Formats: sequence, structure tokens, C-alpha cells
Amino acid sequence: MHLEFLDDDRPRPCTVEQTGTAWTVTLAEGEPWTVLSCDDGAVDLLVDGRRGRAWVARRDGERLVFLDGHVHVFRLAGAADDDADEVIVAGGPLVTADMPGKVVKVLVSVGDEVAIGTPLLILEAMKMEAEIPAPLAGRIVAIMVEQGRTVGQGELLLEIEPPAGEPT
Amino acid sequence: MHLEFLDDDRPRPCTVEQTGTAWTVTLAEGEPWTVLSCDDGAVDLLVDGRRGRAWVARRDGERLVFLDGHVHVFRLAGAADDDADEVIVAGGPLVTADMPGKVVKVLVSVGDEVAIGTPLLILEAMKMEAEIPAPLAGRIVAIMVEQGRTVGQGELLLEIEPPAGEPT
Amino acid sequence: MSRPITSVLVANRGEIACRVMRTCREMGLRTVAVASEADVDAPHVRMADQMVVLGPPSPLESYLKGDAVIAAALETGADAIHPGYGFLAENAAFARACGEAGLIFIGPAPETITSMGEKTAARRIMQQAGVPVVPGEYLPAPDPAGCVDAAALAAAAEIVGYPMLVKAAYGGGGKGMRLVTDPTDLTPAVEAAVREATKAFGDGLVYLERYLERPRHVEFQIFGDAHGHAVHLGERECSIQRRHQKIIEETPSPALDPDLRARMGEAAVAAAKAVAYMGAGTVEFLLAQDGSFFFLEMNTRLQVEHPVTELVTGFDLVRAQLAVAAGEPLPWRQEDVAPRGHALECRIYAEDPARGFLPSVGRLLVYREPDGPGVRVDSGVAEGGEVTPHYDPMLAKISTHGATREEAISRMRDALRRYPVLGVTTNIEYLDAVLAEPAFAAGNTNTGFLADHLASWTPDRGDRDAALAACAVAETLTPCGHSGVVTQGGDEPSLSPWNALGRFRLNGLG
Amino acid sequence: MSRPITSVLVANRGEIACRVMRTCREMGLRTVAVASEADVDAPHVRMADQMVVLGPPSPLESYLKGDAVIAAALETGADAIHPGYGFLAENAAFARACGEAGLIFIGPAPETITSMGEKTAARRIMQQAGVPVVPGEYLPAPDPAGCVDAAALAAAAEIVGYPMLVKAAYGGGGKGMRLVTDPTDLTPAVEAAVREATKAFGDGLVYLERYLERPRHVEFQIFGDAHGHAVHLGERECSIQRRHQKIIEETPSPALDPDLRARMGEAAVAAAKAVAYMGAGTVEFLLAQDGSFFFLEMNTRLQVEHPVTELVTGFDLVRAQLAVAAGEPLPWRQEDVAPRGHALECRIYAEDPARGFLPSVGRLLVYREPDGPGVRVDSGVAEGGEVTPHYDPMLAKISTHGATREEAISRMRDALRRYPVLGVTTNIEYLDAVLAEPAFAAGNTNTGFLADHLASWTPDRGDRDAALAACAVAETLTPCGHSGVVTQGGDEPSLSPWNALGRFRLNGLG
Repeated sequence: MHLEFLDDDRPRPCTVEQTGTAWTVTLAEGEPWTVLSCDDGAVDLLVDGRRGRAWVARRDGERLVFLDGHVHVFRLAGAADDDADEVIVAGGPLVTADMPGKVVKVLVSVGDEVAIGTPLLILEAMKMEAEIPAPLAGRIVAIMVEQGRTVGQGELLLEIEPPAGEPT
Repeated sequence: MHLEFLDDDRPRPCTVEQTGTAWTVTLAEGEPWTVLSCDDGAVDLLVDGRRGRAWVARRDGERLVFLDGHVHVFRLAGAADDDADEVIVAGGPLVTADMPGKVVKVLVSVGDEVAIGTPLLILEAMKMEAEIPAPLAGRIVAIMVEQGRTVGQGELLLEIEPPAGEPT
Repeated sequence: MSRPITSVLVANRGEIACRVMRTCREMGLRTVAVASEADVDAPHVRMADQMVVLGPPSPLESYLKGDAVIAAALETGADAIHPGYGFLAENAAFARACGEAGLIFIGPAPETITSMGEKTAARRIMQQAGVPVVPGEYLPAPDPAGCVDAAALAAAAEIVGYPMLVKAAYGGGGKGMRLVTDPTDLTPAVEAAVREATKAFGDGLVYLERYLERPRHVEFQIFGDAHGHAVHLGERECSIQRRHQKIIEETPSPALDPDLRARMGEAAVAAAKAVAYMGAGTVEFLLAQDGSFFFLEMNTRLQVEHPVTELVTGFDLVRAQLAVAAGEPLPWRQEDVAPRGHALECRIYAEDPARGFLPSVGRLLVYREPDGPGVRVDSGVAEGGEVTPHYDPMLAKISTHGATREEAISRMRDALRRYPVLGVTTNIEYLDAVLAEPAFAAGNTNTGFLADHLASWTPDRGDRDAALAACAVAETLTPCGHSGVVTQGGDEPSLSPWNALGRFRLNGLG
Repeated sequence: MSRPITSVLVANRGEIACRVMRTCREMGLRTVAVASEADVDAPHVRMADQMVVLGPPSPLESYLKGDAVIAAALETGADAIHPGYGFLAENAAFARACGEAGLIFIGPAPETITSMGEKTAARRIMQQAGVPVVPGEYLPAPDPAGCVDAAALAAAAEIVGYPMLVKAAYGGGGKGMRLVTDPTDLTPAVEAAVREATKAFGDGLVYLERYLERPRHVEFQIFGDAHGHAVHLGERECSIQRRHQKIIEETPSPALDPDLRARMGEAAVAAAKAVAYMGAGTVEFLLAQDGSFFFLEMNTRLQVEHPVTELVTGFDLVRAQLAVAAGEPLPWRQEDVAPRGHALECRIYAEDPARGFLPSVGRLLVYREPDGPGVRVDSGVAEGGEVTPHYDPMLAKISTHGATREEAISRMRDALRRYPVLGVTTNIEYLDAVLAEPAFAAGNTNTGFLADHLASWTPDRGDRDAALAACAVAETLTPCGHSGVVTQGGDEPSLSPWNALGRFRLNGLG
């Protein structure tokens, strides 16, 4: 069976072949992988000659994998996402609130140049303050919130204009 | 919804009514029971004003319940049992092997009178010897196995004749 | 004086409510849960014998409503209220109201909560009891020219000791603050601070405070009873903090030798006795690099990190809380306390360490806890549950115990890799990265550890191809949009709630 | 002399194979499982990095095939073989063959296994080492009239002590056996025994052996290394036995005071040193009601009940086994061993205590393990798995730890009630009945305990109406024949392996 996933935006074609009670997965490059079993969310496979156990979950078009302490996110190419029109691509110029909260402090002004990671504002949510870092370098072109304002999940907070010629 | 179970051979009619997110179960006698939730094998209900958690499983017509350390077996009245013709009623006059094993010793002879619990024979299975006790009082009328014989699961071992007039 | 407890209302949620109810259940006590409308199906509710809904999800309208909690206890016939930590745990008015309603508040006396809740009062009481506090001295008011009396300054500097901070009495935000490491810099620093303070706050009053560079956070578990006994159960080092939030705790502290432990323990017991402390409490100290230690604050409740103390002492602190609250004497004398081995706790937060520890919400699509010898998980969530923004994002605490620190660490690292959580972002990978730091292995922990070692941390990409291979096989079994079910055997549908995994029959006997 | 181990083949199955692999995994060692054809999907296989199938289900054709196990180790590049208990664990020829194949056998030297495996040899060695054995003396052959020399009889009786058994040397089945409690009964008893023995076995030779009435079974965990060190890790009391099979073990023994513990511990260490013992072993004693104790046998392997020792000492015995096998010195000296608290183990068997402990086979339709502070489960089965007649019917061991014996017992009783197993009959309810006996709570345990207190035990009917009510609701949700699925939320189908519990999306940031 042939499948295609997206790893960030990179297409990752996979071929899955059942061999007895196991599976062989061939990716575009590298040795094929042997998957030993797959049940109840757990997928056992051989990694460097040792058995690894991956846990998988599906969230709309996203595929989430926990393996050896790390979390991986892929997308199934062409998968429908029911909320697709609301999705804001990570690293894009619009900064939205990840969760409902209160704006404790806005740390930048319109016109400021920011680097990736520059703290933009402090949001209080779940009893804790969290700094929202800039997801990309650029210039602040709009701030939609002010100190003390309660924002809902997904609400637009700021807009950053990337330097000309830079892909967003 | 109305259901009927068998508790040993006694009919136990039940009425189940959904009330919001909970259920009320009315049995023939006693106060109705409140069942709070039911998922993934676990059923929470109030027992003497405290929350109890029952675990349920189904095996053909049998219903198995684990509650507070005890295991209960009921039958759904009228449920088809695919192996029904092989089922030997517990307490009946035919003693069969619960599991494959080897007859280590036959402890009784034809004609012996036995009480409930009298050891009938010793069976070796799973690396251990187990005494098979008489399930009912009566007279041994037939012994189908001899020492050293390997028996399969369900194989007839002995027959006991209950005293006249006694129900089997 | 003893008053038996037969039924306990737990005025909390999440892992601590579950933790308290476990001990209650073992002791045969009836338990009552309280819940907000968001929590009616939460694990702590499902563990309790009875449940009372307090109100809407917001804590202010539910878990913080002391009157509603007391009404719930009275209505359900509970004898005692266990507050857990947070919410009402350090609310003296609530503790007092419990007593007035005829309920046992499982915690210290309301007066103790009040005095330890005010930092200045707590500091004064501790000083009087001979417990060291961070040295600090107010200087006399400066003259109109901004100069401070030289003799008074010298005397104050002598008491405080170097390095020291010069701080504006009415200041904040670092304005008017100066760090002085050399005595020759003191007078100019004070004068500059007075100038800045006068300008910024309209008052030039300044004070001196000892400056502790990258101290360790070391706390002692104390326990007292109504009969005047008090003991300590050893220390916990909680230096690994992000934004003053502890994330990894351990006992014993790699920084304490038996002598220092004995001296700090004595100070902790003195602190407990100074306020006739009853029940479980914690005395927090800052430990300077030169081995001097100073009272920081006292927490008048069971601490989040109490499991590490339970693991090394073998005591059940909740059981002891219940005993002491019922008027019984402490179950242990100081000589019965013999901690053994090493224990470590990691707090599992729904947060994104790569993005400023921003809390993460969502549905727990996969949530499986590791187990095994020496591994303990205290949690208040379950697979399929929703992590909401209403409450603390701590999902669980995982603790490991080993004969040595190294063993406890390797056991923890193994357990973290077997702790799949999908659906919300967690700090699991980050915690493992902390444990993997050579400085952590060497025990060189202080409150600046994460800033020094993990400031530039980003998630490892791990073995991405292996993850993709796993993903691909799973996909072939349940193609998108198809709700086929693959169960344990891989060949039979799961029949929850029946768990009928197939047709299988045992022969009846006889 | 030290030889590092990087990869371990575990020549066992079930809980002990899983237990050993957990420690290997924590230590970063690669693990190899072996399996019979019945076990290719068993939990111990799924825990290992690699697996080799040995042969058909019968142990003789799989787990007992030493040559196949050694071939598997060589083929997979394992350095060492851990035998667990049972199967090849006390097979000296196998241990020797491992060494000859260049593999480390994780256990004592083959000679130690041989000498301790023969009861007479073991008894002689222990006597020479000054370890008390059950006193026994052969009498001289009787004269043709069936009389035994009076002086020799008196001398032997003096050595053996009362009460004593007179036993036929070539006898069995109780024939020719006499219990003598009073010296005046001795001569007639011996003469009667000689007569009976002569008639039954053709030889009138008899011997005297001290009779221990309802003794306790108390064993000591010992540990030795290749450098001549040996320590003991305290005792385990294993008196609760059905048909000589232990079902409940605990430490410390309620019967030992510090003095007796010290004396028995010294004897255990003397036993270990007498055979230059290497690795983990157990010295079993019978403890008479008068406090005298006697060597019973030595088990040259890790014992089933080792978790209780791990819980009170805080040591990982498997880790120490691996270290010692690699040639390292013992990680502890005797003074490092400071057991703390009380630990209890119950063995969960697939058997029917109401029907002569007949083993039960079937599919585990429901199998959920209890957890929580102070609760440890070592298991080798999983829900959906099949319990077959091929192997030992022990499904799991559950151990609890508490500050006191009472705490450990109440924790165990709570855990047993939260241990649902459906599909095979288990002894869970029976174990709880043992713990509920007042004589157990009082610590009055001996090898006759179950016969004395539980001979007439039958399963409690429990709250049958409540069970029926639960059953009825479950039935309405999945009527017979309908394979509808109800999942955690109660409203969405479960999408294993995906665990997609619903549509839920986090906003991307930026």
C-alpha cells in the first residue's frame, strides 16, 4: 500500500507491505523498516536492531507519534481537515492566542523589529504567565490587543511582516 | 428496558431505565440501584451509599462480573450458547476434566459412597497436582480413566449417582 | 481530645484529590468529592463515594468557594475537609469557618496559616525562634543631600554581609537596586540608590539585603501534632525551577552532608515549634554556595512534591495528616525517621517548553502511564479526558526511587520514554533533557540551572523516519475516514463494556 | 576479572522475564527473549529487543532446552543468560554449558548448584559450617527380635530431642512412622515402627528426627560476589502455603525479634560462605515455636518473592545480580542493609481455591492491575491473553509496602478489591479471605495456617444484586449479538490504533 505524508511541508512517500504478521515500510531513502505489531494505539518496530514502541494518534489530518520520549507530527497528504479554513500555518505572520487568557503586558510596539523568539507579550492563562515569543523575524505591523484584555482561543494578537524576499 | 438473567437457575428479571447520564435498575425485590457510569468494561454504581466499580465481561451466554473482590456469574435468559450441547451443568452427576492433564491417582472405586468434597482423583496439570473433589454426594457408578492416562479438556472422568429422590 | 474521622471531603481536584482519596479508601473512610461543572466526570470524582457540584468551571465560582465547600461537607455528612494544596489550602478564613461549622480542617490552626502567610510576620517569628533569615537591615533616612550616616551604614553592612543588594524601600522593578560585592563600592552605591529611589518613588529610604547568587532551594518536610510534638522528615531539593515553578524535586539533596542536614533539620523543627505547628508543613530555605542557609517561607499544607519524602521514609503523609487531625499523637519520633535510597519527582505539565512554557490544552488522545518497580505516578487525568484552560496545567507527577541517585535518575529516564502523551504538548522531552545534563548528573543544581543549561533547548527531532514508519502502518490499518476497530488480538472487535474478546468457554465440572 | 555485560538473554517467560528485562532496560542493556510457539506474542516477548522461538509449547521442547537457549544467545550476540526461576535456573549442567560457550550464567557456580540441589549433601555442608539442621539420627539395625540397643537409642534420642518422629529408613506414606512426645513412649514406639517397617519394606532400619509442629517457614535473602563477600538482606516469612506452594510472603517476619534475626542472618551468611556463594540466593529455615531454627534448603536463584525484600531494602536485586555476574564487587556491605517498613506479596494464581486449587485456563477477558503509592504488580500477562495449561498458573504477584504491617495489609486488601480478572478463575477472593483472618492480622502464621483457618472456605456471594444491576446496564448498552462499541467518552467510536478520540484542534501559533 502506498501512502504520502507531509513532514512539515516535505512530501514523505511510504510503501507498506504486510509480511506474515509483520509489516515492512519503505521510505524514499534509507533501509526499510520492520514493524512487528500494531494494536491499541501501540506500534512496535525495530530501531537500530532494538524494539521500539511508538504510540500513535490521529487529529483530523494530523498524525501524532510518541516514540522514545519524542513527539512527532505528520500530516496525511490530501487529508481533509474540517477546520481547514481556520488553520493558521505555523511560522506565518499572524500571531494568535493558543488558548483563552488575559493579556498581562504587551512588550513590543508597532514598527519594532523582532528576531525569532523575541518576547511579544505576556499572556496569563491557567494560573500562569506565559511569554509569547515571535515565531518569525520581522517588523510588527499591527497589534490587536491591549494590556488587561481577555482573549479567546485563536484570537488574533499581532501581525509581523517578514523582511522582503523572505518566505513566510 | 426489561431483561431477564439466570442466577444459578433462578430467574432474575431486571428493568433498566436511563435517567439523564445515569441508570436506574429495578430488580424484583429490594430498592432500585443507581448506576452512575459505564465504559470500557467498568460500571460504577452506588452500593450502600458508596461508589462501587464493577467490571463486566461476556462469554457466550454467560455474564461475568467482578465487584469488590468477588466474581459473579449470571446467564442471560434465552441467550444462545454456541457450545450449549457440550455444557455440563455444574453439580450434575458427570465429572469431567476442567483442563488437559494426566491422571496421577484415582482415589475412589466403583461402588464407593462419596460426600460432597471427597477427593475423587488427582490430576496433574500445569506442573501441579490438583485433587478433584466430588461435586455432589452419591455413589460412584463409573470410572472412565485410569492412573497415568492423559485426558483432554472436557473429557469424562467419573459418574456419580445421587441418592434416590435427591435432585441433581 | 481525639475525635475519629469516618468521612472526608476533599476540597480539591486532579492528582492531589485522587492521592488523598487513595489513603482514605485504604483506611476505610468514606470520601466526598467536590467538582466544578467542567469536572463532573473527572478522575477525582470517579474515585469518590459521593460528589457535590460547586459551580461553573472558573475556580472563583467553584473550588475557591469556601462556603459552598462547607455546605457540601455538612450536606453529605463529612467529618473533615482535606484541602490538598492550592485553592483553599492556605486560606485561614476557610480553616476557621470549617471549625465553626463543626468540621475538622485537615491542616494547621488558622492562626498559623495567617502568621506564615504574611512574609514579614513569618520572618519576625523565625528570627525570634533563632531560625536564620536572609540578613537585611534598613538604613536611617538619608539627609537632604542624599547622604546616609556613615557609622550606621557601616554597622548595617557588618550585619548583612557581602555580597549585598542595596534596595529601595518603596521600590520595585529593579529601580534603585545595586549589587555590591566590595566594601569600597558601598557608599557610592547607597548614594546612587538614594538618588534613584527619591526620583522614582518620592522617598529615598533604602535597605541592605544579603545577595545569594544562584542559591539552591532546599526545603524540609515538617510534621507536628496537637500534643506539642514536632519532627522533620528530611529535605527535598527543588532547585530545578522554570519561572519560580518547581519541575524536578529530589531527596536527599546532593548538597547536604549529615552535619548540614542535622543543622537545617533542627532549624526546621524550631520553626515548627515556634508556631506550635500541627499537621504536615514545609519549611523552605535558600542554601547559599558557602553552605549558609536562610528561611524563605513556610508552606502550611501538604506539598506537591511530598511523594519523594514518602518514597525515602516509607511513610504515608496523608495517613499521618488524618491521624494528627483526629487528635492522635504523631506516629513517629525523630529517631524513627530513617530516609533510605534516593527519590526523584518530575512534574508532567501540559505546556510547550520550546515556546516559553506556554500552557497547552486539548484532548488526551493517548495517555498511558509507565509502571514498574520503583516507579510511582500520581495523576488526575485519564486518556480521553480534556485538558482545559481553567486549572493548573500539571497533568501528573512521576516519582522514581532507587538505591542511589544514579539509579533513580536512570529509572526516571526510562519511565519518561515510556510515558506517551498525545493530544496536548507536554514537557516530557524537556524533563528528560534536564536529567541528561552532565551538571544534573553531577548534582550541581541551583535555581539558575535551567537558565544556565537549557535556555536554548529545542525538541530533538528524534528518530523521525522510525516514527513515520510506525505512522504509516497504523494508517493502513485504519485509513482516514474509516472507523474500523483494531483490538488487542488484531482480529476481533472490542465489545466494551463487555470485554468479550472472543468466544471461549470453560467446561463446567461434573 | 570484571567483564562488562551489554546484552542479556532471559531464559524464561511470564512475570520474571518481564521483571528482569525492566532492569536491563533501565541499565541500557539489550535484551533477548526466548519463547515457545505458544508465547510468540506474550508480554515478555514484546518487552525484549529481540526474540528467538525455541520450539513447541511443552516446556520440555522449549524453555527447558538448554542447548537451544545457548544457541539463541550465541546467535543474537548476548553476553549473558539470566535464567529467572524454575526451568533452567537450578540446572548445573546448563550453567556449566553456558560457561563453556563463553556466556555468563547469571547465578552461582555450577558446583554450588549441584551441592545445594542434593538434600543430603546440602545438609552435610551446612552442618559442617555450623548451620543448624533438623536433628536426625539413624539407629543401629535392630536385632532379629526387633529390639534396638537401649544405650544407642538413648544417645540418639538425646541428640534429636522431643517431640520426635520415628521413621522407617526405607519407608514412605506414613507407614512405620510414630510421633513420640514423651520419653517413656520411645522404646515401644521404636519397636512398633521396626515391626511395621520390616513388614512393609523388608527392612526394619529406623531413624529419629525432631518433629516440628506447625513451624514457620522463614527464609533469608543472601547475596555473594566473586571477591568473597557475602551479606544477607533480611528475612521473608513464607508460612502461608497451600500444598507446599507459597501464596503470601512478607517481611519482616512477625516472629523474629532483633536477636533472633541477627542469629538467623549470621547462619544464612555462614551458609553462603560455606559454598562461596555468588549472586542472589535464599537460605530457607524452619522456625519452631520455641524459637529454634533449622536449615531446610538453599535456593540457588532469584526467588519468586524477591520483591518484598526490594521494597523494604530499597535495593534492585536484579541490578545487583548483573553487577556481581559481571565480576563487580557487591554494591552493599552488611551495615548498608537497613530494611524499613513492612512489605507483603500475594501471588495471583489462575486456580479455583473452592475446588482444590484446580488450575483454571481461558482467555483474560478483563485483566486490570491496581496501582498507587506503595503498590507494585509484577505480571507477565495482559488483557486479551490466553492462560494455557502449558505453564505455571501464576499470573502475577502483587506487593504492597507500608510503614507498618497493618498499613501494608490494608493497602493489599484495598488493591485486591481493585484487581478485576475475568475469564479465568483466580485466588484473589481467597487471598483477601486469608488477610481478613484475625490470626493473620495477629501475625500467628505457620505452615498449617490455611488448613487451620481456611479449610472450609467457599467464595462469598458478595453483593449479588449490585453485580446483577451492573450487569443489566452493561447489557442494555451492548445487547447480545450487537457489536456496538462504547468508549471512554461514551459518545464516540474508538479508533485504535489511532486513539483519535474526537475531532479537536489546537490553533497553530503565528
